[in-house]
Formats: sequence, C-alpha cells, structure tokens
Amino acid sequence: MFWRSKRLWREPGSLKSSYDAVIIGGGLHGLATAYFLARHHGMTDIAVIEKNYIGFGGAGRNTAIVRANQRTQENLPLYKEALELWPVLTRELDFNLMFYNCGNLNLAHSDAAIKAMRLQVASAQYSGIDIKLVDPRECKELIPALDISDRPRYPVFGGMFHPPGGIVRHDAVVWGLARGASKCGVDIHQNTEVTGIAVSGGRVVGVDTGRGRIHTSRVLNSAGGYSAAISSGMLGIRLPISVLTIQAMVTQPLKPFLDHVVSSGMYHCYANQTLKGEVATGAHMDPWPNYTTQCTGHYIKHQAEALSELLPCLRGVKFMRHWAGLADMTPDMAPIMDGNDHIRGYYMNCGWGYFGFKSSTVAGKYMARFISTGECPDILKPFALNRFEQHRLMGETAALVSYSADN
Amino acid sequence: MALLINCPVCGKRNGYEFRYGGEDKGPRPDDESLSQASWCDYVHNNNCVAGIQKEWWFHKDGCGAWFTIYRDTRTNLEADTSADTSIPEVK
Amino acid sequence: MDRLKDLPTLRIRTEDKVSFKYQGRALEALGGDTVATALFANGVRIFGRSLKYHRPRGLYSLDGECSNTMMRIDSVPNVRAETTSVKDGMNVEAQNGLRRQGFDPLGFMDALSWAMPAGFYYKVFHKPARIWPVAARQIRKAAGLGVISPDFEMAGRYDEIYPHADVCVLGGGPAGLNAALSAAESGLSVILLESRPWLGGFFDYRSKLHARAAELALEVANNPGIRVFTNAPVVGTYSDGLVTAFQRGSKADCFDERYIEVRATSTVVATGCIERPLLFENNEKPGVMQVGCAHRLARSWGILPGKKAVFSVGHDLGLEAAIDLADLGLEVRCVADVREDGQDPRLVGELQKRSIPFYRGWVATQAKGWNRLRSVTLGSVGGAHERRFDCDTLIASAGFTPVWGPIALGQTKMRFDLHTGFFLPERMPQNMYAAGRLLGLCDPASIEASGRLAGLEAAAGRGLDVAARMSAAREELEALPGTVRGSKLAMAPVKGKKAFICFDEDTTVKNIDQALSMGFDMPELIKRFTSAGTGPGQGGIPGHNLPLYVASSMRYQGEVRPTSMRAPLVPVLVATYAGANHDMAKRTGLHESQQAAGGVMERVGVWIRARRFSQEKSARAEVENVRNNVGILDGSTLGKFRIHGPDALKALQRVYVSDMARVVEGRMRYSAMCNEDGCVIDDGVITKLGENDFFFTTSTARAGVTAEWIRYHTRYDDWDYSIVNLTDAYGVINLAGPNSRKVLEKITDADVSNESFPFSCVRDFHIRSIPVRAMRLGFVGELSYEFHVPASFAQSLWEVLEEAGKELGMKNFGLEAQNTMRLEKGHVILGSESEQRTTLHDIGLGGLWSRDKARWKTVGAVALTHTEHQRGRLKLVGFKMEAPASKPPLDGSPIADGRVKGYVCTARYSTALSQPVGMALVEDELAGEGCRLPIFEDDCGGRLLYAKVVPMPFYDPEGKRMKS
Amino acid sequence: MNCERRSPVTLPGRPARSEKRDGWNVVLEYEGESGGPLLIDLSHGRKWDLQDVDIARFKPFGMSIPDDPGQSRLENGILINRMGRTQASIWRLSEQVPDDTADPAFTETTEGQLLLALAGPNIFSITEKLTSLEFDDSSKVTPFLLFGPFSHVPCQTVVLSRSKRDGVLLLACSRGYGRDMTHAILEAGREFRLKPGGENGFAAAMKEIAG
Repeated sequence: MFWRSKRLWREPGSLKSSYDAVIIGGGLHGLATAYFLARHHGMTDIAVIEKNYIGFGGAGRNTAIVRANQRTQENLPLYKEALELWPVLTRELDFNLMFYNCGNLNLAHSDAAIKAMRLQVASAQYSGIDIKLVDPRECKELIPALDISDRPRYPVFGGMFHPPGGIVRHDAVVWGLARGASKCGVDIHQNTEVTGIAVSGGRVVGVDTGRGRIHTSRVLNSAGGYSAAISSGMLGIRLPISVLTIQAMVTQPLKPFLDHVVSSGMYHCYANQTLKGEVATGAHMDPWPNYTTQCTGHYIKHQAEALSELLPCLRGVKFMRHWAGLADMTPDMAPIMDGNDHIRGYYMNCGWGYFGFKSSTVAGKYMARFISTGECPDILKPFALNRFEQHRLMGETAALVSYSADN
Repeated sequence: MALLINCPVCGKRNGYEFRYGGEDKGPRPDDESLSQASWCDYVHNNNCVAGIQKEWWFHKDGCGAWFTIYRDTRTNLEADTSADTSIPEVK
Repeated sequence: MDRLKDLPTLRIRTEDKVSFKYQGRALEALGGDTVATALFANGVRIFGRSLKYHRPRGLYSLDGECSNTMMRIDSVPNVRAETTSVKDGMNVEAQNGLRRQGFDPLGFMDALSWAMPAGFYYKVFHKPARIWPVAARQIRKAAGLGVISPDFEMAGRYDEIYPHADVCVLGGGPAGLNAALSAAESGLSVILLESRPWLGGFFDYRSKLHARAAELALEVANNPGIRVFTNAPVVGTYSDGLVTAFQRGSKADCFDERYIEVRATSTVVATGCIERPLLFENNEKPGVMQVGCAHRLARSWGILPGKKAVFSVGHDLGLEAAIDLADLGLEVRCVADVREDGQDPRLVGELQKRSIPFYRGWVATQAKGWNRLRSVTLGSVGGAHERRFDCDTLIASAGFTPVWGPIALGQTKMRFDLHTGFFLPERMPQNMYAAGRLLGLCDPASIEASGRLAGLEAAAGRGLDVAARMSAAREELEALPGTVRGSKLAMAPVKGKKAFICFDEDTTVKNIDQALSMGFDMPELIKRFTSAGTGPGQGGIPGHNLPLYVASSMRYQGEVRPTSMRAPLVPVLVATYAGANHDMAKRTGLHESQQAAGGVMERVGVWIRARRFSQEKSARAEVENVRNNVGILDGSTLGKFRIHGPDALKALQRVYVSDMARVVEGRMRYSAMCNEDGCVIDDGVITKLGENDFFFTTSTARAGVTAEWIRYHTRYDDWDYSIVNLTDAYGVINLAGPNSRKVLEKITDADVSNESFPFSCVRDFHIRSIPVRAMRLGFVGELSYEFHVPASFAQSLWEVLEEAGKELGMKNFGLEAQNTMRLEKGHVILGSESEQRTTLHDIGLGGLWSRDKARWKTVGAVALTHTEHQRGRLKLVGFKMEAPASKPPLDGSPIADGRVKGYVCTARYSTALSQPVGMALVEDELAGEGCRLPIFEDDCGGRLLYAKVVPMPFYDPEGKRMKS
Repeated sequence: MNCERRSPVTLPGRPARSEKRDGWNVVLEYEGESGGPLLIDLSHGRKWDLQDVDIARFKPFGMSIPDDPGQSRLENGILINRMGRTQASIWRLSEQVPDDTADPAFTETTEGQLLLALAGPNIFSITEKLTSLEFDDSSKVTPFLLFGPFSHVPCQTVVLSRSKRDGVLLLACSRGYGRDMTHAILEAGREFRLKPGGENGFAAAMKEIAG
C-alpha cells in the first residue's frame, strides 16, 4: 500500500558533453550541493560524477552522529544550522532521514578537560545552542552504563550534555538527497571517475572523466578523502590535508540501554546505540596517510579496552562488524571551503576530517549559493585556504597539538 | 591491514610502534627565502599521492631512529623502489 | 531423548551428566554437548524468534551462521548456543520475547509483513513530523535482540597472546591438518587454528573417514613443530601475515577466553565450506535444517534430527547423509536432488537398496506448519511437477559455499566461478595459500593432497627449497578427482513471499526484488538498503545467496561480486578483545610517600601525580604554607635530558628560540620551543655541563617526544650529537617558600647563601651523603630550590628534607597549589595559557626569541617573523575583577562582547592579594591595560562578570621574594 | 640518617637472603624459589648509555662494541648491546669488574631504568602474552637485543639464552613503569608459576649460560 516501487533516482544514461556545473564526488557534500543548486538556485543542468556508487565513501562509513557543539564561533553557526536542517530536509525531500534526537554527552576526565569544555559550552550557549555542563552523577543518570567510580584509569570528572544532537540514518540522507536532486533534473553518474580538470586562461573549461570530457565552467571538488589528491594531482594545488583512515565498528543488536551518544576524548572513544540496537563505536584515527580503508586488529582491540573501562557492561557484548573510511584532516580540524579565486570556476569543499557528515547539508547549502553567485557567502569566509599561510589556524582543537611532525 | 614498517635498525615491525613523520619534503629552505606562501607550502601542504610516496617514520617504541621509506598509500605496503626511479622526489 | 550409542564418531561422554537451566527449567545434558545439542536432545525445537516478524526459529546449522539459536547465557546476551559448551549450573534463556515455546505475543507481526517492504522506514513515520519521535522510540524498543543491563559486570578471565610462526594454518580439517604436517615436515614452525573443539573437520563425523581424521589429528599432536589451538575461531586476517583469533578456555585453562594475534610469514586457508541455504517458501521453519547439522547431530551427539525426514539437497554429501541417517534409524521419506545428473552412482545405488525414493532435478518449494514442520512440497526444478510429503524434518541444502572470509579480508576481489558455483579469489593475497574444500574439492584424497601442496607452497614462500616435493604433490593432486560442479540454482521455482534470504534480518527474496526495482542494483547497496547480511550471523546465511540471486535477476548488469567481508568473522566479546588490558602508568620514586601523605592522585599524561593534599579543591592551605613558610613538591615528572657531542649546540639552536650560545656554566637559561607555526610547544631551562654538553628540562607532557622532536628537525643535517633521556633517572623535589633556605642549611655543608648560590643559578652538592643538582628557580615566586637527585635516592632525600622541615611545619603541596602560585606570578603553563594557535608573541614571551640566528633555521622562526606585528590575534593578558569581592571567573569562560573575543585561561582567588586574579587570551583590541573584559560563564543567564586588564605579575612584581 | 637507595620495584615475595650494597638493598634469594621461572630485579646493576659517531673506537671494560645493531656481547658479567648506528647500552650484571666509563660519550642511566631478568622454564610463553616481539627468530644468535613494546611500554630486551620456551631474558624500561611492568609480567606468568627470584638465581642462570 505504501509502496511505489519506483527508482529512487533517475538512471541518467549517457554522459552529456556539457553541463552548467560538474560536481566531483557523489558523497553527501556533493549531493547536497547539487540538491541545493537545483532546488534553490535554479541551476538544474548539473552532473554529479562518482567513481563508485553514491554514498560509497565517508557518507556510508561514518557513525552518523550529529551535533552542534563546536569550539569556535566561526564553526558554531554552521553546525547549528546543520542540525536545524534535518527536520526541514526530511519534509522537503519527503524521505525519512530518521534523525533520532537523543542528545550527546561528551565526557571530561580531568579539570583541564572541564575547562576546555566550559569554553565550548559557554561559547555555544552564547550562540544560542542548547548545551550544559553536567557533573558525574548527572552523567550517570544520562548513561546508566557509565562507570563513574574511580576504577577506570581516567575517572569521569563531568561532561557536557547537548540535547539537540543525535544520530541520523546516513544512507537515508544519501538516498534522499539523490532522489531530491534527481527529481530537480540533476544527473547522477555513478561508476564515473574524474581523470582531469581542464583549465584555460585561468578558468575552468571542463572535466575529463573515464567516460569522456564534460565542458563546464564550474566544477566543485567535493571528493572527500580524494579531494586533496585531485587538487594536487590534477591542478597542482597542494592542500594542507592528510588523508587518514578512521575506523568504526558495531556490536550485535541489543535492546535499548544507551539513550544518548556518549563520547570521551581521553579514551578516543564514542558510542551510540542505533535504531537497530547496535552499539556503534569508534573515534581514533590511524595516523598515517593512506587510501586503503583497511581495518586493523590493533584498533578494534584498543576500542574494546576503552569500552571496558568507560561502559563496562559492554564487556558482555560482542563486536560484529568493523570498517574504515577516509578522513581528510587539516591542521586545525576545520574544513576548507573556498574557490573561484586563482582559477575561476573552481570550487572546493574538503578537509572535513571526521566532521563531514554532520555538516554536509549546510555545507552543500552554502556552497550552492557560492557556486551559483560566484560570491563567497560570509558564513564560509573564515574557511578560506589562505588562513594557513597567514598563521591563522581556526582553533577548533582545544589542546596543544601534542605532537605531529608533519605539521 | 597489519602495516609493517621496515626499520633500518630493528627490521620489520608492527606499524603501530612507529610514528609517521610526513611526506619527504627535503630540508627546509633558508629563512630568508621563505615567503608566506612558500613557507605554508613547505610546512602544511601535502601531495596526498594515491600511490607510492617517500615519507618519514620514527621508531618511537623501539630504537628511536628517523628514517624514510617508500610506501604505496593504496595498499599500505612498503614499496620496493630499488629498480624504480620514476617516483618523483617531492620538491 | 535417548542418544544413539556406540558410534565411534560420538563426541559426548554419556557417563558425564551436566545439569543446567533453560527458561527456569532444570535440564540434563551430557559432557561434550553444546547448549544447542543439549536443548535439542531435551526436545526444544523453537530456539528463538526472528527479529522483525517474530517467526519461530529452530536449529538450522551447528556452526552459528545465523541468530536462530542465540541465547542469553548467564546474563550474557546473544551467545551462540551452537558453539558454546554446556556447563554445570549454566543459566540459559531464550531471547526476543520467547517466553514459552510456541507462544509469542508479537507473533502476529508475521502476518503484517506485507506492510513492511524493503526500506519501509524511509517512507513512513515522517509525516507529520511530530509522529517521528514517537515512532523512533517504538522502533528502538522493537529492535535489538539481546538484553544487557547497564550495571552488568562480565565475569571471567580474559587474556591475550601474540605467538609467532612461519606458517599459520586456518582450519583443522583434513586439508589444514595435511598442510600443517607438510609445512612442519619441511622444518617450519606452524600454528593451527580450529574453531571447533576438535580436529578433523568434515572427516570427523563421517563413518568411513572418521578413523583417518583421528590418525591425522594424532600425527599433528605428536609433531613438535605444530602448535594447535582448538576452540579457536579465526576472526580476522590482515596484510603481512597477521591473523587474529580467540580461544575459548576449558576448566584447565587459566582463561575463559583468550585473544590471539598470530604473526606468520605465510597463511594457509583451509576453512572448508558451509552450506548454502535453499531458498523456498518458509525455508527457515523449525524442522528445516542443513545436511551437516542433521548428520553431525546424529554422528557426533547421538541425536536423530527427527522421526520422518525429507531431504532436498544439491550435493553428494546430502545423499551420503540420507543413507547414513536412514541406517541410524531416521525414516527418510524421499530425497530430492536439484541436480539432474552428476551424482555418485554408488550413493544412488545405496538409496535404491534402501528403497528411498530419489527425485533428480527436484527441490523443496514450500514448507508448511507453524511452530513445527508438518509437510513439505517438492517440485521439479522446471516447475512442472509437484508432490507433497508429510514429515517433521526437512534436511535442505542448495550446495556449498566456501568460507572465504579470511581470504577476502586479505584484500582480494572475489569472482564467481561458473564450474564450482563458488566465489573464488581473483588472485590469492600475498603469502596466502588455499587448500581443501573451499577450492571446490570434495574427494577426501584430493582434499588431503591439496593440503599437503599448500603446506609446501607455504614452505616455498618462506624460501625453502621444496620444489621437487611440490611438483610431486601437484602431480598427485592432479591425478585425483578435481573440483566438483556446483549447483547454480539461486531459487526454488516459487513465487513465495516468505523465502528468507537472510534469517537474522527477516529479509525475503521479495524484499530484494523491491530493492532492485528502486535502483539498488549492487549486492553491497542492497545489503545496506534491506539490511540483509548485517545481522549477528555475520552474513553466513545470505553471504552467497544474495549476490547469486541478484545476479540471476534480469536487472543486474554488472559482474557478480559478493558483499564485503568484515572482521570480526565471528562475533567476539568486547572483554575478549580487551584481553589482559594491563594498565601501564608511570609513578615517581616518591609515589608511595605522596599517597601516604594524603595526596589526591591523578593521571597527568603517562604519570600519576598528586593534585592536592586535602579535599579542599583550591588547596588554599598549601598555598599559604608556601607563601609564608616552606612547602615541598614532587616534580619528578619534569622532562630531563642530556645532549652532548660536537653538534649539540647546533641542535639546541635549531629547536630553542633563544640563542643557546649564551648559555654559560653555572647559570640556567629559560627558553621555549616552537613548532613551525611559531606556536609555543614547550618551555624549560637549559644548563651547560661543559663544551657542547648540556642538561635541559622540558614540560612533563613533552618529555616523551623531545628527543624525537630534536632528531626530526635535524634529520637532514647529519649533525653529530647524542641525546639521553634522563627523565626517569632523576627525582625532582621542589623546596619552596621563604623558609626553604633554613631547611636546606640544616642538612648540607654547601654554602647555600644568596650570595654564593643566587637566583637562576645551578649548583652541584650533597645533602647528607646524597648527590644533588640544585637549581634556584622561581616558578611559584618564592625562594625556591629544585633538587635533581638520582632516582634511587629520591625517597631518601625526601625523608631527609621532611625531617629537617618538621620543626618549621613544612608541608606537601601539589599541582593545584603550584598552579595558583604561578598564576599570581604571571607564569604560564603551556596548554593552559596557550592553545594550538598561540605563538610565542601572543603569550608575551617574544623576548625569548633571538632574531639574529637565522642561519640555524630555528623551528618556528619564520612564522615568528611573519606574525610579530600581526593584528587580530589572541593575546595573553592578566586581569582583575572590577568588583574585587567577586568570585574568580571559571576557567574556560569566554570573553564575550557581541561575539566571543577570547576566554579565561586560569583564574583563582589570590590569598596574597585578597582578590581574584586571572589570565585570559583575548583579541588584541581588548588586550590593552585597563580594557574591560565581559566574561560569559556557562549558565550565567546573561549576567556577565566584568574584569579589567592589568599588568602582570600580580604578586611580587619585582621578584624580590624569589631572588631573596 | 637513612640514605638508602631504592629500586623502582618491590617484588611480592619474602626475601630469604639479602645484602646491602652501595646503598641498595639487594635480595639474593626469595623463599620458595625452586621450580618454575623466576622474575629477578636487577635495577641496582649499573647501566650506561654510550653514543658516538665512531662508536667502534670505544672498548668499555676492555670489550669491543658489537658490530651491528641488535647484537649484544656478554663477557665477564658485562653486557654490551648495540642499539643503533651510533649508540650502545652497557649493563654491568656482575660486581666483579671495575668501571671504565669516564669518557663524556658515556651517560650513566642506572637510575633511569628498571632492569628485570626472566629466567627459567616457559619464560617465552610468558613474554608472548605481553609482546609481539619475536624472541624465537632463528636468524638471531644469542645474546641479542630487541627494542620494542611490552604491554605498550618501550623496552630494551636482551635474550641471553633460549631453548624452546625456556631461557634467560633481560628487560629494561623507564623506571617509572616499574610497578606496572612488574605487575603485568607476574600476572602473565601466573599460569607458569612465575615467582620473584633473588640475584643469586640470576647468577646461577648466568653460570649455566657461561658453562
């Protein structure tokens, strides 16, 4: 009765020889930009080109956590708006994105961490975001499985609770945006790999793909983990990005016992229970660049060690599936949204690291405005590439970089 | 993956004993010759090659040596480059 | 139920009675039973309810390929009853609403399945928006299988091992055993991992091959080069020969489960096959089971699977099982074989001999019954003929599917092989060899030969010269029967709604059709859309059928590829992965005495240190004691290094911002290190020991990476210098306060007067007979000595000082008191008064930078030049509150003036000044003296605190006290 | 005044015999040592770090430095471990020999390190529960040095002798880890009846190696 067994998005068939804009990457940022361009800016002659299938990369590999408790006022409004967009898009796309608004609890395990959290909490409150500091007892009330005794090597000192956050069904976002964009006329070309970006006279003139040249004057590089390789390999623009593997895993499904997303920077660990009942957990990165998306035994063991202390009841639960994705990390853990500058018509939206999911829709919204007008919207200006040469890193990480030789 | 890194002192070891030290960019240019842009390029920017790159590693849990290897970022395997001179040295 | 007796293949000990509880009932099992066989022997047929439709589910396989038999055992959820040995006193409970057998209040869900097509949730519950939160809660309640209590404490002992071998053989069946033997006979060390409790694989339970299995197992056990782990499922394979597994311990072991990480040069994969489920209507009814399940149930555990059985199979093992089970007393109503031809004629003859009707080219199309199977309809593969049989058991199997997880995890692509009907690797991963049934072999001799060959291949891969033996083994294998033609049937010829492709997720063939029609045309995407294969069975049931079915569908254009394999290949307890999880922290030589003195100990990086010595958070008494009297602090965690050699000075010039050539013997120099961005990463003092011989200190946090840092930044220079990390070699005791000299004078003969040992100098002398290097520093702003003492003497020195300070009332102080006092002095702690983007200039330490040493290419110097006069940066300032009676603002509170313009780094009540003081990083427009800082604390309800920028230091600005 | 020197660890055993040596309290023997492997605290033994580009020119205690990193040399109770191109560690495992380390290229590291010995049956079954380092690498000749993590802590380990699972192994790590490292080893060794051993037990094992 409910079912219309129709394709969710059109099969575009052959690749046209020209488009008004070409978007590299059929991930969330690419699809969202295409959707906003087509639906809100009247640019419908758009190709999204994707090497694999849509949602193959980070879009389908993240653990779907959404929140708006960033540290700096440059980031806060962006993430705040992103959070507010889920219900809007659910309605607009007529597709249930399954935003489960369960709230996020971040734990602090030292006075210094409490201090860092206070800055985050108060800054967010100042920006009108709902968040508060909580003490260990309140943490325990929120997450009864939490060990707040002094048994763990890093006892819980407190935390910050952020009710508007939660989790979203990531695949639904991919499919919903693809369907929405496709309905507005966007062509989604899967199994189509970009092989070059043609520039003439300082302007973008085309995109070469495994299926031929597309003439276009506007191209967006939103290829996630591959953005930096595309930028340096095809345009000679080297970016301050390292592409690292980030791993995550789920346990077997359980009846609900974990009602909020819980995370701990100290333990490099977050956990949340999906609507299916699985506990999804991850957080740490393998600190060497690679494109393999391979998992490591080391990592899943580390995760088990961390969970054993943080949420000890999980010791009786089994891991079921472990996977990895790519994170394009910048030195200040903030993205690069820039373009139409040295090369007219070339736009980039990359360097999201592991924040790419929660921000995808809002980044798409403003990148669409940027591309359609050629003028960078104010909200994106702080994310310009030149901040790195001007020694103005964003300050999204509270801690001193403990050590990273390559930065 | 079980990244193995070949330490010139200790031999093949678990990659987690090491710390990655970045793409090999050569010695830093003299202070005077660095503009903001070229400074940034040396310090922050990377090639991010999906392929073989020359890179630095440090044996932190072992002998404490810094050394370079060639590694294929698509497989995480160390590359035998003895016969291959086509791998570009990064500027 | 009476067990079959006197079978040589039995794995139960009839004299060994085990009692356990199931759903509150006391039941009896035999030694050697798994929970599943024990329950089955006790007449349990419904083991669980399915996740979505609450359909009754029974015993289907015996190796845990699906969630049918997952139980809650001793409060641990989702335990596979098939692979868990039953133990005395065990408490077994069924999951997912199965309160009593045969009744489930949510059983009606099955009737509603038509309303829940694939991707159902994406299409509903979001209009109107307000119903979604309610729906989400309901979905959550209905989802999930097991129950875990938040306060559950996992019992048991868990540890880990990291063994090495030349060859790691996965699977202890006939191929694996032979591989292990031939590798070991070549002189290699071998580790053999077998998930079942015994070796022998599919030889073990078969009447004619059982003896051979025992013979091989004995040979392996007697070979000193082979280390066998039974009860040890492989969970992951990784590149470079890493294999992870775990072992279930027995009573005799010192562990319940043990995490295993094997490092081997070569890996032989001999994991055999599991059965490929037959897709037909109600193909998962209790009473439907796989061939191996039925056969092993009888042969290993002495239990007949039912009374009247129908067989619908696609391979000779099915025929063999039918014959054998018939001989053991099962009434076999008929045997259907999906193959038109190709059967072993001998087996067909045996069926005839027993008058068992045999249908070639027939297959089960429908099972009937609710809680129990009542009848089965068989049909010809073409769909032309049909017959119904009453029975209580249907033994069904479409064919085999190789257990290729360990190969697929080795990063190789799997492709469909038309002959065997298997997914086989396009190429074997490096140093990995395959043997046995997973190649498609079925003949016992061929399987053994392929194992021997694989063992030799592994030996050759290890560099041994076994070429002659290898070619002999290859010839032997080639002379034997090759791979068996597999059944390619994807689906029985029915238009069923309830043909389940994935039991765990209740995904039907129809759901797959729906997904295909919506444009999901790749198995991997269909998996995501329909959840097929994402359940606790780890894809064991749908792993083969899903891609095969998709490929057989007209819509699919691409090459048939299975969905991705992911570790762990079998579910592993978090406790098992965590293993021993030893807590490794560093303690100073004074740890015990600090603790005994009431120190509140905390982790600080890798160390454990005393934060304070009372429960009073501000440690005010400790502060006052240091300010007015004398206190003592354990500072041993400070980083300490010696750098020496001809180029030592050059190396220091490279990393320190100051000119290190100006460090002279006998005096300390304070300086800082920056990263290339000009941001301060460390500070400390440098002292000169001799020509190109220096001793320097670093912050606690940096001690572990300092040598690495210096070596990194000189890596192109080929400089000759040596660094020795002496952090642990010296205890550091800080004696501070106006009375500290009085204490020191009592216990040393050295002249410690201000004249001969002034501020910022360093002296070596003895305290009693203990050698110390003393430094006069002023971090807390009082007369203060920092004693560096050989670590073995640290506790003794502490005792000497304590004794000497007793009459003055000397007391311990901790990090919190130190923090307050250094704040009063305006001294920074990196990470506290700085963040990632804070430069030396920002923090007010620009004066340390010596700009005339460009030739040393000092790390950070270029950025310091670029940023020296840059506007719009956060600068460190001192502040006092406008209302001196106000409380100190909380650390981390933003300075908010229309927008966030900085934040409070540290603020404390200063007893010495009788008012709060603090430091903040603020935008330079607010950094001028007298600027007003509006402070926005969290939960302040819009009421700001106001501070004003004042010069630092707050306390003793001339530094008279510390220089006194 | 009591100016004794303290080892980073106190082993959980009852000393049967001990002696004062240079301020250290050295346990020579613990009660009930016999049978099973021993864990012996040798932290009081003097240790030096030697670094020089031309390291081969040094002859500490009259011994030449092993040629290649990873090689060790044991003579008259002096163990020299070649750590790298320019670095060696020298451990004095016996009191019999006078010092010979005055050159500035030497830095005494006695105080900075925990030094333990594992000796007896099954010690490599114990170590494999704590590290993935490969002590049974047949290409290495005893004594040899392996640098690497034990239970995540960087260690210098020297295999003095080995046969199957048995042998004598030395382990050095940062002093601060003393308590937790000892605890981890004893925990791992429990199934093999690992016990605290006195210095005499080590001397006996050394004699066996020399013999």
